[in-house]
Amino acid sequence: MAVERNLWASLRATTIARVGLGRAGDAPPLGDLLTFQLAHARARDAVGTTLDVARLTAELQPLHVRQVSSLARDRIQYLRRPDLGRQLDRSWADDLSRGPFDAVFVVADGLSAKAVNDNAAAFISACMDRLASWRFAPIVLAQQARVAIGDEIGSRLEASLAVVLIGERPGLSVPHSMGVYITYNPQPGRTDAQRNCISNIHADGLNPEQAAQKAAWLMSEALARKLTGVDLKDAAPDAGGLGIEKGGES
Amino acid sequence: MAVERNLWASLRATTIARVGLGRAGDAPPLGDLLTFQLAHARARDAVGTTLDVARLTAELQPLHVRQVSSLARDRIQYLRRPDLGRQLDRSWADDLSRGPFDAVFVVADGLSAKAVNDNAAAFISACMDRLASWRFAPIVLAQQARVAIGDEIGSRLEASLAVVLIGERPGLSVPHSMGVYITYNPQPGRTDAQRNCISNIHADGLNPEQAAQKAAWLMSEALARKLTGVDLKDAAPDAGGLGIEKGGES
Amino acid sequence: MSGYSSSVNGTRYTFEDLRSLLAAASPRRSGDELAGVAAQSEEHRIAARFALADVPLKQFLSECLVPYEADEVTRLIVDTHDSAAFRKVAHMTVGDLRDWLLGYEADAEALRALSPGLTPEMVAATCKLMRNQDLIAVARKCRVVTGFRSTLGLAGRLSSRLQPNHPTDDLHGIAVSTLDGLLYGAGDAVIGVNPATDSLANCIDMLRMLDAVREKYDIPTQTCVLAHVTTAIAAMERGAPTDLVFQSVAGTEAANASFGVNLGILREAYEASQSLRRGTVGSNTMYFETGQGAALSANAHHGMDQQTAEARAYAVARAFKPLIVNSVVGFIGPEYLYDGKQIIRAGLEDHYCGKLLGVPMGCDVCYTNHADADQDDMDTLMTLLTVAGMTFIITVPGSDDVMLNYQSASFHDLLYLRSALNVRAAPEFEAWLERMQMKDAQGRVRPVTSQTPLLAGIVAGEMTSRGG
Amino acid sequence: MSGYSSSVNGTRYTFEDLRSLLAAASPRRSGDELAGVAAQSEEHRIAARFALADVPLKQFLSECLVPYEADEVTRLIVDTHDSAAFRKVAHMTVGDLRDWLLGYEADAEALRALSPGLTPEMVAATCKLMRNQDLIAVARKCRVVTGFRSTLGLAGRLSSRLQPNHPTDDLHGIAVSTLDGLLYGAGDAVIGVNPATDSLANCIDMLRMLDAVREKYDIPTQTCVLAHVTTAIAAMERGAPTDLVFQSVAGTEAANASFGVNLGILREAYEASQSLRRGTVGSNTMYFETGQGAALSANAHHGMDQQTAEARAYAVARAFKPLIVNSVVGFIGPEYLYDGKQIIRAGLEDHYCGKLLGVPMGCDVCYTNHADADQDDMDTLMTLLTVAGMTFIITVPGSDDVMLNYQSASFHDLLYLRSALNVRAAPEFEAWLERMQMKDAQGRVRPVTSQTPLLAGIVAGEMTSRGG
Ligand code: B12
Ligand code: B12
Repeated sequence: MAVERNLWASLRATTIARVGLGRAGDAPPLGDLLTFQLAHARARDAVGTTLDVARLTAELQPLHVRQVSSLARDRIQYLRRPDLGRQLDRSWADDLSRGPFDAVFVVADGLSAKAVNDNAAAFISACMDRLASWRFAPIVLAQQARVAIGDEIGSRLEASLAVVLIGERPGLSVPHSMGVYITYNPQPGRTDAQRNCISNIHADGLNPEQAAQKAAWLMSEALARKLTGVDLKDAAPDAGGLGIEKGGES
Repeated sequence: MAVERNLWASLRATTIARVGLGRAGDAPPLGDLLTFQLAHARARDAVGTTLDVARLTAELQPLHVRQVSSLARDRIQYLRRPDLGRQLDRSWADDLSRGPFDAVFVVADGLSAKAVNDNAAAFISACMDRLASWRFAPIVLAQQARVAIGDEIGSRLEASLAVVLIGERPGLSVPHSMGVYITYNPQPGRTDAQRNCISNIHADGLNPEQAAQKAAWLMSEALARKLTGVDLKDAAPDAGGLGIEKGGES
Repeated sequence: MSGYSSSVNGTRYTFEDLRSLLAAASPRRSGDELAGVAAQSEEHRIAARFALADVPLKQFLSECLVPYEADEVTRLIVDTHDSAAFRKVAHMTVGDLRDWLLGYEADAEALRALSPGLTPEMVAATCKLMRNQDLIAVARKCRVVTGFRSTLGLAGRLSSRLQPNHPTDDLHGIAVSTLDGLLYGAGDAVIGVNPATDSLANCIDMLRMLDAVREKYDIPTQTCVLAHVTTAIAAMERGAPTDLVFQSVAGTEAANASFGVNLGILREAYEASQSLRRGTVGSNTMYFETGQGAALSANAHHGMDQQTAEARAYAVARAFKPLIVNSVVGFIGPEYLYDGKQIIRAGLEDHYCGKLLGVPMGCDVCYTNHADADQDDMDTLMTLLTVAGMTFIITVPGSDDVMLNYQSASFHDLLYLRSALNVRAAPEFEAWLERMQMKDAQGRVRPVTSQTPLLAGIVAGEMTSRGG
Repeated sequence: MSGYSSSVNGTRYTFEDLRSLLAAASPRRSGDELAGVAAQSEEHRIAARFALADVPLKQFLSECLVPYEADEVTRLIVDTHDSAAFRKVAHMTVGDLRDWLLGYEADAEALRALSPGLTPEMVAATCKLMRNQDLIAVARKCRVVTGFRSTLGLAGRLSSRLQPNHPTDDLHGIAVSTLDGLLYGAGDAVIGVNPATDSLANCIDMLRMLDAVREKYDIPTQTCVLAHVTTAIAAMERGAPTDLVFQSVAGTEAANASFGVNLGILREAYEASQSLRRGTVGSNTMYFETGQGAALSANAHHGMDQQTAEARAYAVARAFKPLIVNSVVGFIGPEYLYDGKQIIRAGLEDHYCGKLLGVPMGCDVCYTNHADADQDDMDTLMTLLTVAGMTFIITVPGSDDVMLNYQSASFHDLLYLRSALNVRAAPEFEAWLERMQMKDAQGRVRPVTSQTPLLAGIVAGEMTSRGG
């Protein structure tokens, strides 16, 4: 047959990357092409998933939960207008839960709501366990939201840190991955250089527990050093069982 | 300069084709590129023009005029659904003007309504002059229409010939060109092989007078021989002043 | 066979027959949506591809998409199928064939040998399992060489049709556009005019004028007036100098009927043109145009998707050993190919299917003003097709066809393709360009100066005088 | 200057300044619409092009798009402008320059000589007056050659970055993807990993592993971990084996600030990397990524259209004599480039602008799953860019980046491009492939068998053992 299956396809077990595909001439064999196309159809669907407010509210209990939307009115507008996805819609009321708080968790749909539906509650509770003495604002569930929406939320709530959990754009093999963005002294106008990021939180990446360990370390350092961003490098102690083979010298 | 202007640009007078452009390397010089892009913008606009019912009605006086629409509800649907553009909408009433007639003229917007706005009335009156003894149905003005809409109209009116005047798709240099399609014994289901066509009726092509001369010849032959289409070849005597230099042997 | 099916993500998709399976497996396309045969969702589309991949090629020999009894194109396909050539792939599924075609074993010679064993439907099926790059990779391995006064289809060559249309068929105007094209080195595939009017006398006048120009300058090419084939037959009867006979063809008997033709008429034209023996380096005398959407537009598609119907048109074409065939890909309009993306994909599909079926495939790289496309899309398509080894490209002055009202490639575009991809004109024509002092040291066509012999001629008013 | 204007079809269009004129002259693009700087209609767009064509190039030297005082990128552009090189075109308008660039006189040498005399804004301006084919035609004439352990940018060559990303930076996983790519002959531009986590320790581990693999098999290429430049500086301080220093850069000071960098930091990194002297055939040590939309996304575009802002990023890049630069064209998403058509156009623009400015331009031919694009569009773009002479292409296993979550080109795509366009790897790397018995008689990369030495190594478990 024209297709030379690579002998070492077994090595694929070490990574979810599409290695060892084999060849039909220069091209991947048809099976791989069709699998790819199917994954593409699915990943495109992931963009359309929505926040499961009921599930999140239930899983987060007894924590207080509050719902907000950005100025983007639907998915189509969300995709074309990231500026709107960064702003709170007008229905926000400052009354209730004003701080000061040490931190607020914002759970945002981003580009794959299923990622946060699946991972947010576990991550938040693992963080809180590690930061038992902290004052946390009610959890904010934000729809049609971008990372920077946390700046406005954090500032309105008078939180020292905004911790935004957001659905990363869906990949072919990883359609539901969560990212966490931490911003000290959140204010509209903050740039990405002033945040820290933990990414790839999903079944084949970091699990919520491991991510929370990193996050709690970053959050503590941030409060202590009064900054986040490029000047705060992730030097969290190794999160055991990561599957990352660490060098002896680190 | 890099641009070698062709020396013979003067020959351009013999044709509206974009000859003699010169070169910038392998490419046309910028001036020609931009002129082309501007013409493209205009031609795209021509697709959006609509039948000028008031003007046509006035110019066609004292002939009776009747308005119809196809099943296509707007331009967007018209472009995507030629099948709908071929069918009469439900508001048509058979009552009034039933035949038998020798012919019905259908003035259809097609892809450039301005083409028929400008040329239809002159064409129709020139035809009628040449076919003085014929019985003509009222003129039908058809919106969002394709050529084949004449089949249903002609058959409902009991006309022996449907003569559809239609805006051809707009070109860059010729955004408003009219085509005429003649069908003997029009009935839904006729194919294009059963019609004759006279095309390129506009200021730089056939003028309405010349086109009418051809049309009248084809219409007479059609009634006499009881057919139109591939078996009826255009052998109309030379239309004087066509700008076509005819060979001695024709 | 009672149908086809596959399961993806736990959903089972079933397809009534090969025809609907092929349609659902096609990339998204306005014409298939218009016809109501397109996939309902992306997942549906991929499910169809999975099912199609598993269909044995043999199945195509027993399941006709249009009934044998009802359609002479089906009969042509079935009756001329070369089962000896087919043997090579007889054990394969559609998916196997796709992989084999891409494999290194499938070289020019293997593909040539296989070609008569493939039906258009098999080829259309593989097409639906290919990405753009696959369509290019396979097509560029195919070699289809034909000849009349020039030899077309050789490796490393790109020929061109010079299309000097005029809104009133004015002979001066046509001559000027012809000269314009020749000055850019265009026209080695054919100098071919579409007549604005259908009259026989007019057609004969044009044939005489083009022939006179060709003879006067001894141009190793062929001329053609793209009137209806019945007009061409009449012209030949009157002794008009006819090199090539043209006709638009489609993939079903009914669609061809709507064009006013059938296989019998085409055979008659073929024989008449063969009898003239006007070719020098070869004797291919037919020129066909096709285009996705033509069958659907005539309501003669029998429920097939438009790309499959198109592939069947190449079976019609190959029966008459054409010198050249081209799809008019973006010509018909957005009803059938909505935008630049659909036109580009269809152009690659048409070229691939034609070449694999053994047809000397070129392309009218074009769009209309009611479509959502522009020159950038055309630059893209013409570049891709040249990489894919297309036989020839249609070219008009400044990309603007002032009679057919659409935008095709230009003579300039041909220069660009020759430079960017290092492709040359037919060898006989290249030698002529040399003789006419039109090539510079790098082999490029020289910009025109008063010294250009061809131009000197026209300026002296020679070319505009009538031939014949 | 109080503004620009032109009249078309009797309507007079005016443009306040060069910045808004450039924006209005740009092809339709979602990012410019998002920024509110796009043309209001097609006619408006063409009117802007007419006006732009007439602007003297000199005007660009006096009218800054972002104020000199407020922006260090503007200062860099103005202060390093080579007026001797500019003299050649000093009398020209933008339109003249476009025609001159396409002319035969503008060959590789002339373009190289002119390059330092051009500002990014001038180049962006010509870009708006060019069709896709013009962008290809001019870019393919440009030659930008750089070197470290391999020589990049030679005629007839296409190099590749091997991008073996992993969602948790697992060293086994990265090594396996690296081997996979090497087995297809990928990686001669760089073997470069994006780290999932920002930790310095992690970054150093990866650098050591990649360096060990490279040394073990004596691969004439360079490795890179694409952490933030400040992390790279720290890694170099700790003595980590650093070939190339990577950074994302943009076209304004504010956009760079949002990336956490400025020219000073880049200079520091440049000097640190130069001091290591690890190169063998050359000493270019920087690797930059750019991409239309980055400045706008950081709200740091100063009212410029995104393509002009992008061209300015190349001015940042060229100040540090990079080994390689690439646009991540479809990476950011539909907010900035809506669909396949916009991605293709932007890819060609970026490549053209970079090359003309003297930058060793490659491309991440890619799309995200929230954009309206697919593999057909990527096949198209990568083919066009290879015709245009792109320096290198980014490749990942099976087109699927499992960490960054988008689709790039694959190792297979590289094989396709090499076959279809007859382009070869960097000479040093090609010789290595030969040594590793990976090339067949036709010069193609052999399908893997148990005899492939590299594979034999990994199967014996050597490569997965940690380096350093
Ligand atoms: C588009 C087009 C086609 C398409 C039609 C498919 C489609 N869905 O549109 C295709 C490519 C299939 C085609 C084929 C042919 N065409 Co044609 N076509 C045109 C074109 C460029 C535009 C027509 C238009 O704008 N119509 C208006 C729209 C709004 O109406 P519509 O209902 O959508 O269009 C219908 C008619 O245009 C009809 N049609 C198209 N061509 C022809 C030709 C004839 C003789 C007839 C009667 C009808 C007809 O098909 C359409 C669908 O039913 C014209 C050139 C022009 N400047 O007009 C030539 C033109 C009408 N065609 C012409 C010819 C010769 C042909 C062919 C006979 C060529 C051949 N030798 O086979 C064939 C067969 C036509 C047939 N009998 O079916 C000539 C007619 C010359 C004449 N005076 O008789 C024209 C003027 C161009 C030319 N000079 O070559 N054509
Ligand atoms: C898209 C993207 C970008 C785009 C952002 C522009 C845009 N409009 O989207 C561009 C190409 C400009 C970019 C640049 C960089 N990125 Co980035 N990026 C991503 C990506 C692929 C997706 C992000 C996403 O889906 N967000 C969710 C959507 C819904 O929210 P959003 O509000 O639209 O997204 C915002 C954030 O994603 C933010 N952002 C993007 N990258 C980064 C990086 C950092 C450190 C921070 C704080 C914020 C940030 O930019 C967006 C607009 O404000 C992720 C990978 C992943 N799997 O998530 C990497 C990722 C987040 N980026 C990363 C890095 C390292 C960078 C750079 C620092 C690289 C460099 N050396 O310069 C730069 C600079 C970032 C900065 N400080 O601004 C790393 C972060 C590693 C870490 N744990 O800290 C990631 C995880 C990828 C990686 N491993 O390399 N990036």
